[in-house]
Order: sequence, then structure tokens, then C-alpha cells
Amino acid sequence: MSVYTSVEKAIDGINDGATLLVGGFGPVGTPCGLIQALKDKGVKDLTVISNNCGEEGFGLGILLRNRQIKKVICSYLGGHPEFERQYLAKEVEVELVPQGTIAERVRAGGAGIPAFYTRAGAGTIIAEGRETRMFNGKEYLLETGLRAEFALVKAYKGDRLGNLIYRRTGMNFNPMMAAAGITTIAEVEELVEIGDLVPEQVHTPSIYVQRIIEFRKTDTGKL
Amino acid sequence: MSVYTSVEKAIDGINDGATLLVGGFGPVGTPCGLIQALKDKGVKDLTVISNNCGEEGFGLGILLRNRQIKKVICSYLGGHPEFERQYLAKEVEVELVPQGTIAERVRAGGAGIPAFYTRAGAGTIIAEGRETRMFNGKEYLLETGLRAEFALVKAYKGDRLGNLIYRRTGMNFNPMMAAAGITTIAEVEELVEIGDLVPEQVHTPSIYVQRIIEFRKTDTGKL
Amino acid sequence: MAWTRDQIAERASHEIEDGFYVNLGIGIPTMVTKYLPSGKQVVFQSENGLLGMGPPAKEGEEDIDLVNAGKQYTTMAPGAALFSSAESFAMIRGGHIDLAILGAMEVAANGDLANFMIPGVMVKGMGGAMDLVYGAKRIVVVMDHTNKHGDTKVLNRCSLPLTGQGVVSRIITDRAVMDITDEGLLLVELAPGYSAQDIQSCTEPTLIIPAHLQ
Amino acid sequence: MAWTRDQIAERASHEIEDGFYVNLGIGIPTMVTKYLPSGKQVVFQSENGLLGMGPPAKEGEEDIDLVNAGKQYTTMAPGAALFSSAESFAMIRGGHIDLAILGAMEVAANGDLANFMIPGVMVKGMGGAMDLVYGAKRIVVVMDHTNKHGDTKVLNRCSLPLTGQGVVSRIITDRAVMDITDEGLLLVELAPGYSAQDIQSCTEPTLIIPAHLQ
Repeated sequence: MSVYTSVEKAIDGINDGATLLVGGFGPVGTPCGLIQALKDKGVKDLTVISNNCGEEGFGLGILLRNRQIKKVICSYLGGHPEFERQYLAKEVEVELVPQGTIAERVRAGGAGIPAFYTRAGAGTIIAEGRETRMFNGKEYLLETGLRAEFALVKAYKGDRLGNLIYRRTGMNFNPMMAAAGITTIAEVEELVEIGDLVPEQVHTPSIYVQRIIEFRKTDTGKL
Repeated sequence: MSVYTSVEKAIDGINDGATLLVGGFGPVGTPCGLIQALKDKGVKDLTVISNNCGEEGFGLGILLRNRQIKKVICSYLGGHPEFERQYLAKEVEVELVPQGTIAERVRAGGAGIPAFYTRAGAGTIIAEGRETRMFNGKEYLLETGLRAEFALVKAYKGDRLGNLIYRRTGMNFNPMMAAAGITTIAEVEELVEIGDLVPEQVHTPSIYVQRIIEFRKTDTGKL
Repeated sequence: MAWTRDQIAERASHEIEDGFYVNLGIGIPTMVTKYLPSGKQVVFQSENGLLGMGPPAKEGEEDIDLVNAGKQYTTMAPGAALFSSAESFAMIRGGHIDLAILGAMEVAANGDLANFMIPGVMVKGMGGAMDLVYGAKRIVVVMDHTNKHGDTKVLNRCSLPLTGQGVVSRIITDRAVMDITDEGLLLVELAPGYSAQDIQSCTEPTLIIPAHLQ
Repeated sequence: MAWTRDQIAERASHEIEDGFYVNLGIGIPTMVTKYLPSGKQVVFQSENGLLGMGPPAKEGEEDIDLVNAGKQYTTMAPGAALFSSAESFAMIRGGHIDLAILGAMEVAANGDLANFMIPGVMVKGMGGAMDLVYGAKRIVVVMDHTNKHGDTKVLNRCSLPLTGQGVVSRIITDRAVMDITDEGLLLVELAPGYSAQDIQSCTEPTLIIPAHLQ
């Protein structure tokens, strides 16, 4: 675990063509500081696994508009006109995955489960050409675990060991993304000392976090 | 959700031959009040899914000694002489499952995942005759989700809606058992009002709990 | 006279029973929270990780860390719990949600639902809908009876990519309430000013019309 | 003179590097916490749901809700986190544990490990060991070199049911330290008073003996 003071250095090693797991749902729980650093660095051809690729002009939406993203694995494009436009114009590749399936695939990746079965998507276009299996007379899809070289997550508080606590609906995909990143970089609103967090209240145990940086909430946190 | 004041009534419907998911690891997180009620009721031929079937003279160990348990799905018998004796004498049927596999099978059951793959047990006697599959050149076992008609769990605090909070290592298997029970009965040390728990600190959301009963910690909590 | 969006939401609120855990989709479904009869203990789930969603946040009182699945600022009811998306969909997939009220682009008489894309034209994505349709114990669809071109959205077979097969139990539109049954599409209720014949004329499947609605 | 249990634990503590997350099995492995060199940041995982296990609880200061995987009363180190067994094994299975130090009944030169049952005689159960042996990045076994009958526990092939195949990297006994390598079992270190020949005579596989231990 390393504590960083510069977002620029915190994203060291994320280069063109990297695959990133990124936490956040809509405006909440998004590592805005790290994303801004990626924009400033100008890395290109990113593959991003994230529920909704940010919002118009917010979070991952910034990288999308700046044409730094090649492919997005997500569940939702709605309400994000630039994303819809790039998708329909085939300027960005999109793999649509049901939201619960993304959540579980990423969890499985971090949990050492190579594959599992889920009913979501059975009988729909996302099942086409896919391996399915019957359980109790119903059809399920085989889904594989997802990991990535880097995970970018956002938490409310984090300690210097890497334990994280989320606030309100800021948890969303962050805990699974943290566990599934080979190198997980956590942006926290407040960095606290080891021992300051209550063990029962920790949401992401330190073992999943390799880098941590304090990034105070600013107006970028508000849509 | 129903709030009970009598353990006797809280276990209503658990009859001879029932299958029970029971939380607890060693002495911690065990629903002792509910187990005592099962002893008093004298239900027989129980199938129990629990990591270690209690301890000698404690928790599920009481039902085992009283010959109320027909079968145990667990990962560990060590340090529980009566359990080892009954097993070697074939007086109780035992299905040994790796601890992480029990945890994940029960989680999968509650999460609507019919099956998943895990490496635990590959190349061992528990893999004999079982379906396996190669992922990245390594062998994994297919494991199925587990649910049961009843789950008995123990928490530190619970509110009248069914939200639960655990203390120290009292969480262990309880959250997954709660989610996998069709009827989940929670024994809590302290029953609090709706709104008394901090939403970020809830470990088991109320949706998983159908019955709750306050059962103050007594010396039965201590080995 | 067709029901307004608010009236559809109000009608949908009758589907909620005491003690239910309910997931509401984006749009009209979200408005259902406004019409909950008092005296019922109901818990709303928002699939981004909140159980116990309260009414929408009042202007000026938004908590920027607290949104619903439609990304609108919301509130928490007493007894709320917060958790990850994995836990949220464990709840959904595991059959713990009693009722989901969802929007739709098309519904078919066999219960098929399409609500996430028009190929080449519009792609919202399925979000959590593909998990919800198979996971929730009961699916009620709320929508306008016809699309903006005046074509019916209640079909013999969906033409758009499906969200799920045979999943819808009840359809509440601005003109009527219909149930998917083994025998076919059953007319259950009419909006004021509509006759059974009016509904049949804007509905592709042949309706089963009970005597009291003839 | 053979190493005592405490000396085995002390020797095993050298396997732990700065920044490691470590799981300790029941018995001698648990004693490793006593010998951790200062200056190393190490976090111990207890698979019943604790990351940041501290030393054993002092008599009279036990918290009855806080036990380790061996069901002994333990303590928490600063920065500890508590979680469910599912999360705990997600950590283990997912390859997040740097090192697991486990006991054994038998170890083979190919890295096979047997440590959970003697059919018809003794069954402890595998507990979390079957998950740990495949999940942790490195497995070190600590055990007596021979069993109570004086028979070697270091074999060409395990005779007991396996916990895992080809999983052990290093064996630390009361008499020696050995590594499982592609070429065979490599002698790494000797307890005081033992020669390489002494170890070979109580070890079934032919040892690779480096020059400095000849």
C-alpha cells in the first residue's frame, strides 16, 4: 500500500490501451480526481468497465468526449447524449451487459470464481451464441469473472492501510471494482490514520487497495 | 416481518426432517436461544448446514448430542469429540464441504445463482464423480447454490424492520445464511427501533429477515 | 379520458401490498412513491444500493451522495440500508423483491417485455431491467398504450429486442389495465371514458373481456 | 537438536515480507504472530472474517465475540476490518493473500498436501484449507518431520486424502527447511545438530542437497 499526494503519480502505469475498472453510479461514487488525471495525461484507447460511463461532461463522460475511450463494458447509456451518439455512430465500441451481471462478474473476478450462471439475459439478444444451461427447467447464461490491471474507486474515507468506507449510495460498484483490480487506486475524500475507522464499519478491507490518495470533494462532485 | 417475544413461537413451522441453515463460527454468532428452543421442542431428523455444527455442549452441539440431527453439511469437525464420534460411528451423516465453498454456495443460493465454479477441492476426494471444468489450464469444480426452508441467524443488534448489525467476528456465515433462508429467523442481543441503525452500518438488510426476536446474551454465549 | 402519468402511477400503487419490498423503474414507476396509501409498510429498493428509498429530495436539500436508480437525488426512509451493487442484485436475482414496476416500449400477450433499445435508433441499455424481470416475484408494466406515432405498444409478439421472455404479469396503461394469463390477455379495468371496444381497437392481441366490462 | 514448536514458528516468521497479508492455520502457524520482526507492516487474516488479527487475547481480557479461525480468543490490530465468511473466502480464493502458513499430516515432493483426515480414524475436516491452498499466492507448511509413530511425513506421494495438489512451496519441520522445486525436494536449512544425511534418513524423497549443506 502506498499513499499518494498527486493524482498524476497515483495513476502511474496506466498507459494507452489499458483496461480499467471504474466505480460510480451516475454522479455518485466516481473517482473524479483520478479521471481528471487520465484526461490530463492524455492516455488513449482505454477499455472501461463501468456501469454507465459517467455523465455528460462528468466523470468518465469527460474521457469519452475527449475520445480517450475505445470500448465500454456497461449496462446503460441513457441520459448521456454524447455516449449514445458515439455508440450509434460506431465511434466507440460498447458491450452491453445487464447491471446485475456486471456487478456479479466483477465480484466473481475479485473472488476467484472463473464463471457462474445467471438468468439475466436468457432468451434475449445478449444470449445469442452464448453458452446456456438449464437449471430447474429454466435457462441460465454462463458468465465469466472480470478482472483488470487497474481499478479506480472512490470512497468517503480511507485509512493509510487502505480500508475504505463509503457514504450513502456512493458504495455502488466500488467494492467489487476494488477487489477485482490487480492495482486498485482509491480516491478518498478524507484520508485518516490507521485505527481511526471502526472495524465493523469498513466496507472495503485494506487488502484490496494498493494505492490511496486524498482528493477533497469540490464542485466536480455535483452535477 | 414479525417481531417475536418467545423463541418457542419464533421457531414455529420447523418440524421433524427440516433443513436448516445456521450461522455461527465456533462460539461466536450462534443463535443459542433458537437452538435451545429446537431442543425443547424435540424436533428430529434435522439436516443442518453450518460451518462446524457448534461445539461440545454448545449451540448445535446440544442438538447433536440430543440426537436430533440426521445430517450435517459442514467444513470442520475438529475439536468436537461427540461430533467426531457420531461421524466415525456413522450415527450422523456428514457432507464435508470446503469452508469457502459452503460460504459461497449459500451466498449463491440467496443471490439467485444456481451454480458457479471454484478451484477448492480440485484433485481431491471431494471432486470424485463431480463435474469439473478447465479454466486457464486449471481444474475447477461446479458447485451449486444452497437455500433452505429456514435460516437461523444471530446478530448483535436488529431493528423492528429486520435490519441486522453484527459485532466482531460474529458476522461470519450469518449474512449469507440470512439471505438464503426462505424464512429467516434472527436472534438479536438488542432489538432497536426502526431508524436507530445507521444505514451505512447495516450488515444484513431487512429484506432478508422474516422473523426477529430479542434474546439477551447470557452465559450461554461464553464457552 | 386517458389517465395522466400521475394517475397511472396512482393506479400502479394499488399493486403494492402491506410488507412488500418493491423496485421501481425509471420514469412513471418512480412516481409511484407519491401515492402510497398510508398504513402500509412498504420498502422501496433502488438498485444502485439502497433499500428504504424515501420521496425525492426537496430542492435545495439534495445530498450529492444520495441518488436513486434514475440518478435523481432522493432520500432515505427510516430503517434504510445501504450496500453494494453486487448485494443489490443478489437481492433482485435471488427472488427477494416482491414486486417490480417497470416502463416498457412493447409488451406482448405472452408476457414478453421490450424496454431497452430500438436497434440503430435508440439505445438506453438494459440497466438492471434484465435482472429484475427474472428476479422479482411479480412484474407490473406501466406505460402509454400507444407510442408517439399512435401505434399500439401491446402486441402479439414484440418486434424490439426483448428484455425478458414471459415475465410480465400485469400491464397498466393510460387507457386500461390488462393481465397476462395462460388463456390470453385479460382486460381488467378501463380508464374513464374508454370502452372495451376502444381498448381492443388499440391493442393487437384479441382481448379476453369479462362480462362486467362488455 | 530439533526445533521446538516455538522455534518452528519463529523460523516460519522469516517467510513474511513487509506489506504481506498472511493467513495462519491452526496450531503452530498461529504461534507465528509472536515472532514478527518489528518494522514490518504485516496484516494477518483470520478466515472467520477478520483482517488485522492481533496477538491472542490475554486471560481475563477476552472478548467473547472475537475469535480466530482456531476458535481461540484473539484481538484486533489497528486498521482491522471485519466481514462475512463469503467476503473472507473471496479474498482467499481471489488470490489476495500473499502467504498462508499451514500445518500438515503429509507433504509430498510434488507439493501435494494432506491435512484434513485419516479415513476411518480421524476426521477434522478441511475447514478453509482447500480454499487456501489454491487461493494464497504461496503456501508454507510447518509440521513435525515425523509422526508419533516415528514415520516420516515427507513422502514421495501422500497416502492420505489430499487437501490440494502441487500446492506447497516450502516445508518447515522441527529438523529442516525444504523447498518443492521442479527438480525435486531441495534441502534449504538444517536445525542445529542435524546433518543432511540425518534429514535424508527421515525423508522418503531423495533430497537435493546443496554443497554448503553437504
